[in-house]
Amino acid sequence: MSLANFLVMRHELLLTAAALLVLMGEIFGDPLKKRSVNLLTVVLFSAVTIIGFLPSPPGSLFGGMYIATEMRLLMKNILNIGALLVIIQSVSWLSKDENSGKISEYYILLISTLIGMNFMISAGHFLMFYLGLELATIPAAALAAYDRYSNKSAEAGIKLILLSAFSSGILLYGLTMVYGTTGTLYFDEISDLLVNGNLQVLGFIFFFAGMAFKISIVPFHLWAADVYEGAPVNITSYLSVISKGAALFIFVIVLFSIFPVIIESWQKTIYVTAVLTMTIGNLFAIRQQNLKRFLAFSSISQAGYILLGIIGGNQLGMASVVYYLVVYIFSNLAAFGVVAAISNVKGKESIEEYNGLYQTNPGLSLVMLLALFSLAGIPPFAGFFGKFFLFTAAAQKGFYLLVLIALLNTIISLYYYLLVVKAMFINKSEAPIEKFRSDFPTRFALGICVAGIVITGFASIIFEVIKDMSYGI
Amino acid sequence: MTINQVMFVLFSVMIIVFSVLTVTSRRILRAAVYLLFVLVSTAGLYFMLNFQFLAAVQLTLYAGGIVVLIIFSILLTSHISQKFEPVGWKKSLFSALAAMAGAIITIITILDFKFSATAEAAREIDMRLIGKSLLSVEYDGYVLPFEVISILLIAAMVAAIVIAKKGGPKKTETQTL
Amino acid sequence: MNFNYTLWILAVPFLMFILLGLAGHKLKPGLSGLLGTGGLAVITVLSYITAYLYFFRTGATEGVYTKISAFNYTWLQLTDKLHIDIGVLLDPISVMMLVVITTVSLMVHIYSLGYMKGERGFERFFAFLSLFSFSMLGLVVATNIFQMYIFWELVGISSYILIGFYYEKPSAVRASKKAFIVTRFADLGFLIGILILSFNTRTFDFITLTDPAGPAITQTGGAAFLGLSVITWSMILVYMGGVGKSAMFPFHIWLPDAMEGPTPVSALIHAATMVVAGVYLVARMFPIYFFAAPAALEVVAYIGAFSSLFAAVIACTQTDIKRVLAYSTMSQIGYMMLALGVSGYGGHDGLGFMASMFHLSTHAMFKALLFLCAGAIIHAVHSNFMTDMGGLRRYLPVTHLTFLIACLTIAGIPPMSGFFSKDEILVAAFHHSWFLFGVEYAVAGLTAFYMFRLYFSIFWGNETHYHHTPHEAPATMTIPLIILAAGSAFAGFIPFSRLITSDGVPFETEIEWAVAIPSVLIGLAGIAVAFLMYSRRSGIPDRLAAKFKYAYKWSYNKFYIDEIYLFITRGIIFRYISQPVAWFDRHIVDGTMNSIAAVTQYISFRIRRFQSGQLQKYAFVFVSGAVLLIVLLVYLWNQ
Amino acid sequence: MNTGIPLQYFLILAAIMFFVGIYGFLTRRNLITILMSVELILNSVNINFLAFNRYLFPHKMEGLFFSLFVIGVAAAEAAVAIAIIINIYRRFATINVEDVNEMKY
Amino acid sequence: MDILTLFIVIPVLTITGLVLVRDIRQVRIVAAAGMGLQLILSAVLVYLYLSVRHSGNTDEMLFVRDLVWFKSLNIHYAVGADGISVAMIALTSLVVFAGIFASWEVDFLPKEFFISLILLATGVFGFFISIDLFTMFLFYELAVIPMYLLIGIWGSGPKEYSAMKLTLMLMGASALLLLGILGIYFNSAPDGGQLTFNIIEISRTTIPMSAQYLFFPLTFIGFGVLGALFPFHTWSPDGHSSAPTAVSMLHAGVLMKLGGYGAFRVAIFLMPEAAKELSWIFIILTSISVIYGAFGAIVQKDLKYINAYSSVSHCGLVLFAILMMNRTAMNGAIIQMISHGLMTALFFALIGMLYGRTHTRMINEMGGLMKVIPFLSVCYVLAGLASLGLPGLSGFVAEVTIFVGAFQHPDLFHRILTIVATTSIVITAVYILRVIAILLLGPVTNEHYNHFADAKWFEKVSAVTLISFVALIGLAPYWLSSMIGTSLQPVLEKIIAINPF
Repeated sequence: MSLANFLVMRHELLLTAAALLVLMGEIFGDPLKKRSVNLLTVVLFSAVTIIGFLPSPPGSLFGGMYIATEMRLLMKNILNIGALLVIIQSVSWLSKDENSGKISEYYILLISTLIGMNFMISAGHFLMFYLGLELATIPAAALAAYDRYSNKSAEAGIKLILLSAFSSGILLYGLTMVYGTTGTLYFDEISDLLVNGNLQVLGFIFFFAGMAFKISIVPFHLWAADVYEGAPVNITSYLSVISKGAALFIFVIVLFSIFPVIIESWQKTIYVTAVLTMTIGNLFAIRQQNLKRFLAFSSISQAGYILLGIIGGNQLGMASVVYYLVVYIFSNLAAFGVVAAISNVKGKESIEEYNGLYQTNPGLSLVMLLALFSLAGIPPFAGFFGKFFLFTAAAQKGFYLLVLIALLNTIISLYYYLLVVKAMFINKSEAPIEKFRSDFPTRFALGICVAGIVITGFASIIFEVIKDMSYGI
Repeated sequence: MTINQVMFVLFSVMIIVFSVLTVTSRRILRAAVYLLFVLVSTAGLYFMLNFQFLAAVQLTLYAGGIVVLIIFSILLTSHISQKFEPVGWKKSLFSALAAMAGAIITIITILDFKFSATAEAAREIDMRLIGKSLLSVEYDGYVLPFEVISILLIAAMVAAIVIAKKGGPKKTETQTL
Repeated sequence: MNFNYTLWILAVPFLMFILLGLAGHKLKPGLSGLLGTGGLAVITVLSYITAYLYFFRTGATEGVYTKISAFNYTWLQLTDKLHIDIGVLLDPISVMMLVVITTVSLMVHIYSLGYMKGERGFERFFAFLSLFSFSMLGLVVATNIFQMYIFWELVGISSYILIGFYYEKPSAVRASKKAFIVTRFADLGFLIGILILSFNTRTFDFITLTDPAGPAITQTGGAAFLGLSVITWSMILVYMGGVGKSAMFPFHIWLPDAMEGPTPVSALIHAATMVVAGVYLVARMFPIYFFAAPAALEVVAYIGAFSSLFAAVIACTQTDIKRVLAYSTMSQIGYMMLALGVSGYGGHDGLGFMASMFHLSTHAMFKALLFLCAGAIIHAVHSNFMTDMGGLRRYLPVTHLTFLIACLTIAGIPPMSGFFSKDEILVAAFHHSWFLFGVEYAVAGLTAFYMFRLYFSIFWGNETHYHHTPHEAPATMTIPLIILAAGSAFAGFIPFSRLITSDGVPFETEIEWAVAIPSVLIGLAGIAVAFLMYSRRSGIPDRLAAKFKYAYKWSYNKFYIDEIYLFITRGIIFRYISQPVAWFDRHIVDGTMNSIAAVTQYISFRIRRFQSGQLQKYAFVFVSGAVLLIVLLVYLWNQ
Repeated sequence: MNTGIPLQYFLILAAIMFFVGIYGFLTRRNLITILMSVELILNSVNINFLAFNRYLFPHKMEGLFFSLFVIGVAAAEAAVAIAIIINIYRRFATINVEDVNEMKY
Repeated sequence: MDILTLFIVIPVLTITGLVLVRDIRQVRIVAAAGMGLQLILSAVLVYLYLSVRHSGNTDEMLFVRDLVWFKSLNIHYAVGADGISVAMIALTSLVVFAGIFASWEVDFLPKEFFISLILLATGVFGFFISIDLFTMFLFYELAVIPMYLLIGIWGSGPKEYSAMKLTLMLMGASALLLLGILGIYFNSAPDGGQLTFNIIEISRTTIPMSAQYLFFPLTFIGFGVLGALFPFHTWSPDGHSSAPTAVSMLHAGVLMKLGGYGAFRVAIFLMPEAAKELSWIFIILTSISVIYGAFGAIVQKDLKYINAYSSVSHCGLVLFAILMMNRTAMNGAIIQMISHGLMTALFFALIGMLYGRTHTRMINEMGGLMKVIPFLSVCYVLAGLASLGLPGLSGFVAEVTIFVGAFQHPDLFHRILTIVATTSIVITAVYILRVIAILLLGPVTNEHYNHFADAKWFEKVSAVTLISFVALIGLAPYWLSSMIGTSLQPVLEKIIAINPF
């Protein structure tokens, strides 16, 4: 394998290497110094992330089974950053006694899901796509069930694994139809051979349902809330941000590069589901008391907004989706980071328990405030820019009514985000969460998130770079 | 009626009957055995379609591996003699409606479609070709998926272990890997 | 001739207001009073100089008094053609008004130095008087209708502040509020009138507007509404402002209540100057009324006539001396309005116009005098009610004398000035309409009656027991009385028709004996009746009151106009408009917004069972969703 | 080869099997039987792939390989799922799916 | 750096300073210094503007700075000012400056309070200087959001409800607005060419009528909600009554003006054709606002509610005048915005000061305050007089300009509605005098009142600043009117092009 090939595939290779190194460390390392695995992983992963940004030529390997374009490399890099943040945020949680026995397993699983996502993004063939998808899901189920002593965690695990198996079965059935009508599973060939027939549309919808499950689009979203609530906070943030982001990336790639022929069909599909997703997600979020569940529904509705970027099928939409995901990663990870920090130290996860938080923990409250405002799309935070571009992309194709629905939904979402803000800043509490100082990794990760929330919007260069890359998928 | 047709009818009837039995049987172990029958019948279909290798894989991996795994887990978690309560009529009715609606629409759509075969010559599939393709990095070569599924299997192993493993500081001596 | 200095006539009182308003409480009260009075003295002198220069030096070109725009500054440019200017327009009536206002105002200032001595807020009082003088002078010298409106509002607010000067007294507060709101309502008509007028004529400027060849008069076209032309309507609306300010029926209700203010204020604002602004307004726009809106002029005449009669009737039964004077004011202003209404244009035809202005000046003198006298009496007796008075002529000799002169003047007894001015009015009415003449003739009698009713009950009649002996007011108060009495007595000999006419061309008048003699006779008759009834405490008034029980009661209660207003404001506007609006806002408009939120919450509650926690239900929704999408896209929405 | 059996027969067979699997997934109470229903679904997918490969596109082996990998993935999935099911059994003392609903609404 | 950008930089620096300082005294000083500097800067801006114009520069916008921000969407950071924005900026500086002093004694989380307040101001300043729709919208939302915290944390009464309602309704408005802006953007180059957010560039083209019919109402209602357009005004009474003093001041004084300004600058300027066709609907609505708000104010008992309804009425007049679409009426609308901004800020400042002493805002629980706190009472009377349109104070200038302008409309329907709107001056007088009579005049109703201290120095600074400008505009309106008038030229040219009358 030449250096050029290595560079093209460096994300997957490096991640695999990192996973193996951690595995080696687990096997051969000093059993008493298990916590040093944390440091090892963070260092390794940072290296991977940085190397990921090295410039490299786009290319196609394995006879077209593996494709790397600038856009896809960028997507991987974005995921790497997000995963790195999750890893850093996990450190303090993993350092707790009940988890110290299986730290490296956690990392191995997390990295393997990331490998799966990377392969999925670089897929040039549906087989690679499928394998990546499964690789991204199966270990994730184990991660969701990571907390062995929690009923909820186990429940989350079983719900995730069974439903994802179910959904990938349906997705596969749809793929067989695509295969049967085109005779190939290579992406670049399918798009030439596909015609707008009923069976293709049917196949597409089965495929869509499977993808929608991963992205948690209504009505395929019902697992998300339970799994997010049950899983440990860091896993939840990983699932709701990185997994979902990766699924969205590949979704965009597949829609734009494979199914342009049936664009009318998938536009209608997305229209319907986007409206449902935003609305249902928001309506459920209103009533939530558990912050994890709350953020789960919030991220469901966020997925609805992202669909607005996809629906136009235009380059601007592509760019806006990727850009929004960058924003979304920072914002949601900041929110989850705060929830995790408090949950790990105080074990409190409900909104009521956050009453008066600002009085005791102003720093965390402010981070949460920024994160929520960014998610709600309030300027000058990045979420505003992200949403604006998504809506612009949809409006460019004339979907004004959809944009209006989305905008009205942002009001509902603002309402429940403000409920949390209200709890932290306005409500008084007899027994607020006591003042505490979170450890360095948490603060570091939150710092990066805040910087991301603030800078990503103003620095137009980020959007422009994404926009420039979104020519070729 | 050719032998092929007879075989097909036989296998398909077996598949359908045992599939239905698998999902309706009220004794769990019987359901597992019915599943085994379905898988074996399917392997028969694969033979009919000239995919001997895959039929073999089906028999060993599926019938031999997964079903055994399932049966073990049944033994771990259930009493053999236990009989399920019947499914609530509402649940089964709606599920059946959904499934039947889906099936009807799918079948109609399939029958509606004019499939067109490729004009290229068929390739004779033998084990060597499969092996070659599996290790090929060229077009229609599957070495990359092969590598990925190996990662997947390792990850699945680790995953299973994580779930089974007890955490906590005291358990550090029980190295499982 | 350069009249630029007339700017100072406006500037001095304004500056004085600013000075006293901002720094007054830091000065000694006496100093503030002197400053205010001194400032006013300066502008009085300036006004007299102006009058002298205008009438006798430069004003008349070829025997006609022209309008001189002494000063004009564009204050606000509205459209290309419409702009609000602030300036000074000198013509006979404005110059006359300058003289009248400054004279009366100066007298009131001097009087107040004594009357208000020791009151809390002495400096504030003088500040407000300065503000009023400024506003009133600005009003009369207005070069355009909008300037007039501006100062019109300013006199309104000065009046509001001064009526409510004793702001701790609830009745004063109520009265001031009422005065402002009633006049404000009338001013709404004024404003709308201005809007319509300016829309049709594209100008605010008086010189252009009143030019008989100008747009207002020549372009009388425009859509008709209820049979009257647009200009007529606009002039009626403008007149509505005048009705309000001049307390004509039906907007007169504020004036009696306004007597809650300090008496000098009543003298200055609610007798001599501000209340005649309506008359001045009509006089100012007279050519338009006459040429373009004769119907509006009829309205002026009839409202004037009715008001004068109405007020005179009420005045006969009131017991509060200031209220009697207030109704008398209303009645006299009715005269002036009537005179304008019956007037023609140009030369002798414009007799009514001249008479109106004449009566305006004489009325200013004698009514101010009456009020100031009343002030002196109240000062001495500490009561407003004539039932508490009687036989005061011995204690208050100067007041008594001056009051008598004033009463004779208002009753139109020669050679007092009131005789001349009222006579001209009756003559003008006589030539216009028998009916109106008849009304005014009756009013003349009533006037004499109620004034002498007042006079006799205060100064004659049975002596009431006083808590402490009433004593004559100090010189600061009596000197103005004497000066004004002199003015009232002799102003009638001013040859008014040579100075002030409807078109600026002087003419000669003579007393028409056919009218004068009966009018004097009825005046004397009124006095005689009053003498019989009130010179001694006799039972006649009570017997009459008992005999005409309902008439008396209606008159005493001012024909229940106040109650009607109260019903409209409280009962209709408050209860049937405002409260429903507030309710509607809270419950319907706001309720809609809230119910949107509530419905959202409710839906959110209802749909929660989709998230049942049951894995298989999730899968069911999943499958159904997929199947529905297929049905939708493949079979329904595909065409 | 296979003369007399149209492609559609295989497809219909697979479709029936697929939806029987779905029906099973929706109705079975026991988590393990639900897993078995998933296996049915995957099997039907394999039949489809192989039938298409054989009938329409015999010049390549995509269907074959896809089925192969699906079987592999199914095994991995089953392994993890069973591990979790056993964990569920330990925590809830049942593997009845209807009892595993601590989280809802 | 150009002078307009300084208007954003200074608040941001002030916020930074506030973050750094520790104790409450420093917080106050930094806030006051920053906003004082801002006030001076706006004076400089007015001077510069007038001198540049005087030297014959007739560009539509002066001090233009145009930096490409998001190149691919042609989003720019574009600022510029004409007479209208200069006037609005000056107004904002004044109100913010007065607001700082009015909230001098905030003691609960003062630092956060001033930071939020100045953040709000930043949004407003940014809005007024923007000539790019995107930045304009950005600043608009930036101005709305701190309101939630300001009302929610430092407010009184049902503050959480009010804050939520206000925020959601205004964000709802911004949703319509965003749709409108996007619609304008995608129709900004009907003949092909580069799409743009730049207002000036868009104004040179004609947006297709079909698009205008759709996006004019959206934009107008979007801004109209902020301008308290009936029936979308209900956030205003609750919001104002719950907000702390300075926030009410800023909100009624400045933030509501964003509505009028935006409706003028975006809805009418860019889509005059649709505005002309559809204006009758909105003119009816605004006429209702004017009368309805005034009637609503009559029966209220809470001082802030009275003022809030009064604001509905006055701001309704702004939108009403804008829709008349002629120079004079629009000029009046702008003056009315400034005038109302100043006097309503004054009102709220005074209400806050009264509340600080009496601890109630119910008028029937107070009485006779004139005797005990004459300074504040006189200020209140002045504010009231300005509100009821007394000549010599700013309200008169604005209303007269509006009425005269609106009455120049060639259409009888519009003129009749003008007359309807005119009646508000009487109703205004009724409720203003009612309040003054009950609240200030009459005998002192409560013995405790005799111990009240009159205004403290910072209260005086706050009130006198505002009053002096109310009087300045009222006495010498010409310069302001002409400054605004010349800036209306571009709009009028567009209007005249479609409607020569």
